[in-house]
Amino acid sequence: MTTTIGKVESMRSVFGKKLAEITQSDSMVVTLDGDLGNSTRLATIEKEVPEAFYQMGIAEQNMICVAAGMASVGLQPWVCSFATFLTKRTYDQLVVSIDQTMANVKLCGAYSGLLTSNTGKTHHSLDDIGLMTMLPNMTVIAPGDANETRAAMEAMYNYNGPVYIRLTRAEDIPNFTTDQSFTIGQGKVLEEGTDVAIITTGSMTYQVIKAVKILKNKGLSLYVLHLPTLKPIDSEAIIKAAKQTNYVFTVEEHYIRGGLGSIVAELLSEEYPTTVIRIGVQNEYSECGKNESLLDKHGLTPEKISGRIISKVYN
Amino acid sequence: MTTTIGKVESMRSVFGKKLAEITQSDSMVVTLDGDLGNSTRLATIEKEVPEAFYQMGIAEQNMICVAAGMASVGLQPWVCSFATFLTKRTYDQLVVSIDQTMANVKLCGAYSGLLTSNTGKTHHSLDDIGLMTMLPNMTVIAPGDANETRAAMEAMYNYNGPVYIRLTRAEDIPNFTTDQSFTIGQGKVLEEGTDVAIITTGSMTYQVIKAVKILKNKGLSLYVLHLPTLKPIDSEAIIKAAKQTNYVFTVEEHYIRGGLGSIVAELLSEEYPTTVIRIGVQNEYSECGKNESLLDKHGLTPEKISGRIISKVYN
Amino acid sequence: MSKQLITIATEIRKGIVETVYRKQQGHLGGPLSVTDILTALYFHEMKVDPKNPGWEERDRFILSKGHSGIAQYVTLAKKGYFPEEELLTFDDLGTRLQAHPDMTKLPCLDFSTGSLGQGLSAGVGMAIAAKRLDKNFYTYVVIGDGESQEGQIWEAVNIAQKYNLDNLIGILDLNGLQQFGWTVSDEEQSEDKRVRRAPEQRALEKWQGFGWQTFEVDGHNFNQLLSALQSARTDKNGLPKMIIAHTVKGKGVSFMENQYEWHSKSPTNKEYEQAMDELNSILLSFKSKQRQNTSIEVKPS
Amino acid sequence: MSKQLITIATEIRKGIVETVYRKQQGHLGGPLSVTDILTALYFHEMKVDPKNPGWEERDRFILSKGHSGIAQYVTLAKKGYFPEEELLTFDDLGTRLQAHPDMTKLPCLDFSTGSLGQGLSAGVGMAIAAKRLDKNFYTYVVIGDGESQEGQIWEAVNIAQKYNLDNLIGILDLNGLQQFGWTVSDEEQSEDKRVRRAPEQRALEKWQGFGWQTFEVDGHNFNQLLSALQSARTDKNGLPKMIIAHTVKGKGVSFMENQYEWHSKSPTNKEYEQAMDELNSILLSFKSKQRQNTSIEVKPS
Ligand SMILES: Cc1ncc(C[n+]2csc(CCOP(=O)(O)OP(=O)(O)O)c2C)c(N)n1
Ligand SMILES: Cc1ncc(C[n+]2csc(CCOP(=O)(O)OP(=O)(O)O)c2C)c(N)n1
Ligand SMILES: [Mg+2]
Ligand SMILES: [Mg+2]
Repeated sequence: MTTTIGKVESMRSVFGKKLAEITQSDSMVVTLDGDLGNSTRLATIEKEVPEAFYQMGIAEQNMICVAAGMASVGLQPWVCSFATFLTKRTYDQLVVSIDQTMANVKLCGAYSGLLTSNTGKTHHSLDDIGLMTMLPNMTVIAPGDANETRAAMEAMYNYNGPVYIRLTRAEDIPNFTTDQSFTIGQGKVLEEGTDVAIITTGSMTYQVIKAVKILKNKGLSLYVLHLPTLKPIDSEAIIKAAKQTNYVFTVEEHYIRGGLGSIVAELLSEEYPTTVIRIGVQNEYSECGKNESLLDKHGLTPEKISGRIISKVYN
Repeated sequence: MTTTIGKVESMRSVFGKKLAEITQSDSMVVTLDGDLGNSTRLATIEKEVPEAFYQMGIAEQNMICVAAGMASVGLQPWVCSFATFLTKRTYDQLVVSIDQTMANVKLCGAYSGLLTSNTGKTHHSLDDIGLMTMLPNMTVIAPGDANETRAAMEAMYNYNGPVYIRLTRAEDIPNFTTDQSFTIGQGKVLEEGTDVAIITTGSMTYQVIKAVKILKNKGLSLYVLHLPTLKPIDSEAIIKAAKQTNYVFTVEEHYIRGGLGSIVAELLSEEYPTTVIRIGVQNEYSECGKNESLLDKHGLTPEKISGRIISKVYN
Repeated sequence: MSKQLITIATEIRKGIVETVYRKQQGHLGGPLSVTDILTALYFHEMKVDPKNPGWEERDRFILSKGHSGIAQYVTLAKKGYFPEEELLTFDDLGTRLQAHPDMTKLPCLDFSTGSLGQGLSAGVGMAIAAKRLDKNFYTYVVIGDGESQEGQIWEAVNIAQKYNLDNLIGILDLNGLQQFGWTVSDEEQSEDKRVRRAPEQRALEKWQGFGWQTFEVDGHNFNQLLSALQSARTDKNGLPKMIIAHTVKGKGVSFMENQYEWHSKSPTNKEYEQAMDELNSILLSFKSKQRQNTSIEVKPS
Repeated sequence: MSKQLITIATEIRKGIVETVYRKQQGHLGGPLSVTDILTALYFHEMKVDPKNPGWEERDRFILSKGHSGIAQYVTLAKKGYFPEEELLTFDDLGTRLQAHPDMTKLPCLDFSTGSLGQGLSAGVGMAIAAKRLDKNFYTYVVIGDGESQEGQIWEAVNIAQKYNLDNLIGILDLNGLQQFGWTVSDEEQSEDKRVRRAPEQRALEKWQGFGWQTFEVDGHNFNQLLSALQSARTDKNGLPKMIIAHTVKGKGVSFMENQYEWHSKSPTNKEYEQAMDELNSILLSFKSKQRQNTSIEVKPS
C-alpha cells in the first residue's frame, strides 16, 4: 500500500461531530467537559445533545471519578480536556477509579504534544503515551488523521473498558488513511521497503509521509509502519518491520523517554535486538512558539526527520 | 568487587535519623509530611527538630507546591509520603511547580513498589520510576540498602535541584554496600562475569545478590550492575555490562513498562543492540499479601529470578 | 424477627477486632468509628437486597475512607452477603476482602476505594446517573475528616451543588483524628487523652458555605443518625446532604478510643481479650436495658 | 512625580490590547479583568524595587491565573522592570515573555504558573518560609473564580488557616466567567448580555467557612481595593486574608465585557481600533475629571 493523500479535515471538528453522532444515537453515552469545550470541540455536544453534556468545571480530578461513578451505573462517559491536564492532573484517579475498576470510560486528550496553540510548556503533553501505557487495563489510541479519528471513535464506542485517545490540535493534516473501520491493536503498513523502517504514531505519521518523499529521493528503500494503537501494541507488525530492514526509527510528538520509541525498544530488545533510534522530544522542556517553529526546534519536521535518518544511515 | 553482606538496618529508620541530622545541622532544611510520618519515619524530625516539621495533612497536591514556594525563598524542603500518592496524586504539580522551576525540593517516596505493608493495589507504586524519569530536570535515586540511603541523602542535600528518592518498606535487607559517599549518576559493579549481565536497582539488588548465589552454582558467570541512580543514568556502565556478556537482564520492583528495564532497552537499542529481558511486574495489578507472597507472585524472589534467567539462557 | 441496631453494631465491632487480631494486620480506629454509621445504613436506611447484590434499583454505598474496609466487610457478612467465615481471608493473597474495598473482587461493593478523596466524586457520578436514567436510588458516601483535607472533596462538593444532587447523601465520620495529624497542646490533651488530632473545627461552616444542606449528629446515637438520614432522604429540595457525624475513633474499646496509634495496629493477646470483654459487656448491659425500654428496631428488609 | 492609578491601569489595558492584537494570539478577557488589581499591587501596595528584582525583602506576587500573564508583563514593563519594546516578543519562540509566566525565563517573576490551581499553594509556601526565616515580606496571590473550582485551592486554604498565615493575601478575580463555563437562562442573560458563566455565587461563604478573613470590593474601584489591601496588610490577627474583588471580564472594552468568547481571541483591525478608541476616551475623560477632584495617588517607590 502506498499512501494516497486526501482532503484536510480538522481532527477536533471531526471529534466533536462524531461524538455528537454517537451521543445522539445512544442515550447511555454522556460527555464531561473540563471547561475547554469551545477549544476541544466537545461544545458540539452541548449544542446538539445538551442533555448529554455535563460541564464539570476546572476540576479534573473530580471529573475523572464522576465518570467512573457514572460508568458503574451503566452509562458510557466520554471525558475531554487538554491532554496535559486530563492525564497529569488526575493520574492517581485514572489508576484507582478508572483503570483498576476497568470502568467503561473514554478519555479524550485534546491538544496533545507540542501543538497547543502557542501556550507553552505547562500545556504541552509529551508524557501521556508513557503515562497511559503504564496502566494495565488501558487501551491507548493515537490516530493519524481525521478519518482515522472517526473510525477509532466508533471502535472505542463499541469496546467495553477504559480507552485513552490522544488527539492533535494541528489542522493541516490531510486524510491519508481510507479505512472506514478501525481494529484496536492493529498497525498499518504504509510503505514496504528494506533499508530503514520508520514506526510512527498520531500526528507524526503525516510528517513521516512527507519525510519519506525526501528519503526516497536519496535512494533509500523505506518501510513505514503507522501504529494508531499504542496499547495493546502490535508486536508482530513491529517485529516484522525490524526483520525486513537494517534500522528502526521511531517518530513521535512525545518525549523519547517512555513513549512509542520506548515501547518499540522494550519489545525488540527482548524479541529481536536491532538498532532503534527514537526521534522525538529530548530530555528538555519546550516553550511558546508557532507549530512550525516548535516542530523544527525539536527535529520533527519532514526535513529534520529525514536529515536525522540520512545522517545515521550514511554516517 | 564481590559483595560483603553486613548487618540489617531498616531503610525507613535510617531515613528518619539521617534527615533529622541534616535538619539539625542546617536551619534552611524543612520537612513536609502527608499525614504518614509515623509510617515513613518522618516523625523522627517532628520529635527531634519540631520547628522544621510541617504537617501538610492529607493534601498531596498542595504539599508539593508549598514545597516549591518554600524553595523559591531559599529553603530546602524534603517532602515525604507514600511513593504512590507522592507521585501519582501530584504529577501535574511535580511537572509545573517543581520540575519546570527546577526547585530545590527533595521528594521522598516511602513504601514504593509492592511492599506496602499489605495494603493492596491502591497503595502499590509500580510506575514511579517511569513517572519520575520522564521529568526533564529530575534526578531519580533508588538506593539498595540502608547504608546507601544514608549516603544518597547526603548527596541529595548537597545537590541543588529536584531529586526523587525511592525507598522500600522492606526491613530485611542487610547492608551490602560499604561506601560512605554517593556519586549521583554512578552505577556500581557488584560482580564481574561474562555470560549474563544483571542490572538492578533499589530493593531488588539484594534479591539479585541472593539469586546470583543460585546461578553461580549452575555454572553461570555473572556480571552484576547495581544502579542506585536511575536519572541521570550511567550509560557507560550499562553499555560496558552489555558488551562483556551475552544477555542483559534487568530486575526491578516496578512495571516492566517504563521502568529500569525500559531505560536500559532504550539505551542499548540505540548504542549496542543486545537481548534485554526485563524482570518485574507484568501488565497487571497486584493485590494484598505478605511481602514474600507478593514477590513470589510477581517472580521477584531469588528463586524466581534465577529460574527465569536459567530458562532463558539454557532454553 | 428484628434485632436491636446497637446489638448488631456491637457484634460488628467484635468481628472487626476479631479479624484484625487473628490476621495481625489492618486498621482498627477508623473501622470502629464508622461502625454505627454502617449499621444504620445497611440495617435500616438503605434499600438493598443481599440476595440480589446487583439489583439495579438498589441504593448505592461508597466507603470513601477505604482503609475502614474491614468494617464494611463485617457489616456485609452480618447482613448476609457472604458467609462470616470468609472474613478470615481478609488481607490474604487471593482474597475477595482486600485491605481496601475492591469492587472487581467483591461484587457487592458499589465502588473501589483506598486512595483517599475519590469516593465522593464517584458518588456524584452515580447521583447524576440516577437523575439521567430516571432512577430513584440514593447514593450514600462516607468520608473521613482527615480525608476532607483532600481538595478533590471540594471539587465534588461544588459540582454536586451545581447539579442539585438531592439524591446524594454524604456522612462525615468526624472523629478528630487521622493517621498522624498534628500534636495537641497540654490543655487540649487533658480532655480525652488524645495526644494528636485532625484539627477540623469548621466542618459545618465549610459544608454550608459550599451550599450543602447539613445535619449535625452524634454518630454513635442511632436516634440521631436515623432521623438525620430520614430527613436527608425526604427533603427533595435540590440540595445535596451532608450528615456531620461526631464520632470517636476506636469507639467501643476504651484503650483505643481517641488514640491515634490505633489507626492501624494489631492487638496483642491481652489487648484482644480486654477489647472483647468490653464489647461483650456492652452487649450484656444493652440486653438488660432492652428489657426496660424499647429502642430503634431494624426494618424488615 | 506621581501618576494616577486609573491612568496607569488604562495604559496597561492599552498595552494588553496592543500586544495581543499585534501578535494575533493570547488572552484578553482575564488580563483586562485583573488589570486594576495588578496596578494597585505594583504601583501602590507592594514593597518592590524594579532595579533590584531579586531583593530578598521584597513582597512576593504570584499570578495563579497564569493565562493572564500578558497583563503582568505590561504592568512590569510600565513599572520599569524591562523595556516596553520587549512586550512585542510576547509568545515568540525564545521569548522571556511566555504565554504563561515562567520564572526561569523572566527573573522578576516570583513564581511560574499556567496550570490552574497551583499558585495559592506556592504562596502558602512563601508565607510559611517568611515566618520561618523571620522575614517581613507579604505574599500576594491572584486567583480566578473559575480557577477556584480546582480542589487544590481548598487544600491550600486549609493549610494557610492552620498555620495562621496572616502574611498571605489572596485576591479573587471574581468576574463570573471562565473559559467555557455553563449556559445561562434567558433572564440571566438580559442583565449584562453574558451568555455563559462561571456560577460562583458563594465566594464569601466559602472563604469565611474555611476560616479566612474576607474583604469584598469592587475590583475596579481603587479606593476600595487599596483600603482592603491596607487592612489586609495591617490586621496581624493570625488569619490569612482573601480580598474578593468583583470584576468584569474584558473590562474597559465594551464589546469584550462579560463576553466569554473574549477569554482568548485576537482582535481584528476594526476591533482593535474600537478598543483603543474606548480606552483612549477613558484616559481623556479621566484627565478632565482629574482637574476637578483629587484621586488616589501612587506612592513614590
Ligand atoms: C490519597 C491518600 N493519601 C494518604 C493515604 C494514607 N492514609 C490512609 S488512612 C489515612 C488517615 C485518614 O484519616 P481519616 O480520613 O480521618 O479517617 P479515620 O480517622 O476515620 O481513620 C491516611 C493518611 C491514603 N490512603 N490516600
Ligand atoms: C489545570 C488547568 N485546567 C484547565 C486550564 C485551561 N484554562 C485556562 S484559563 C481557563 C479558565 C479560567 O477561568 P478563571 O479562573 O475564571 O479566569 P479568568 O476568568 O480571570 O480568565 C481554563 C479552563 C488550565 N490552564 N489549567
Ligand atoms: Mg478521622
Ligand atoms: Mg473568571
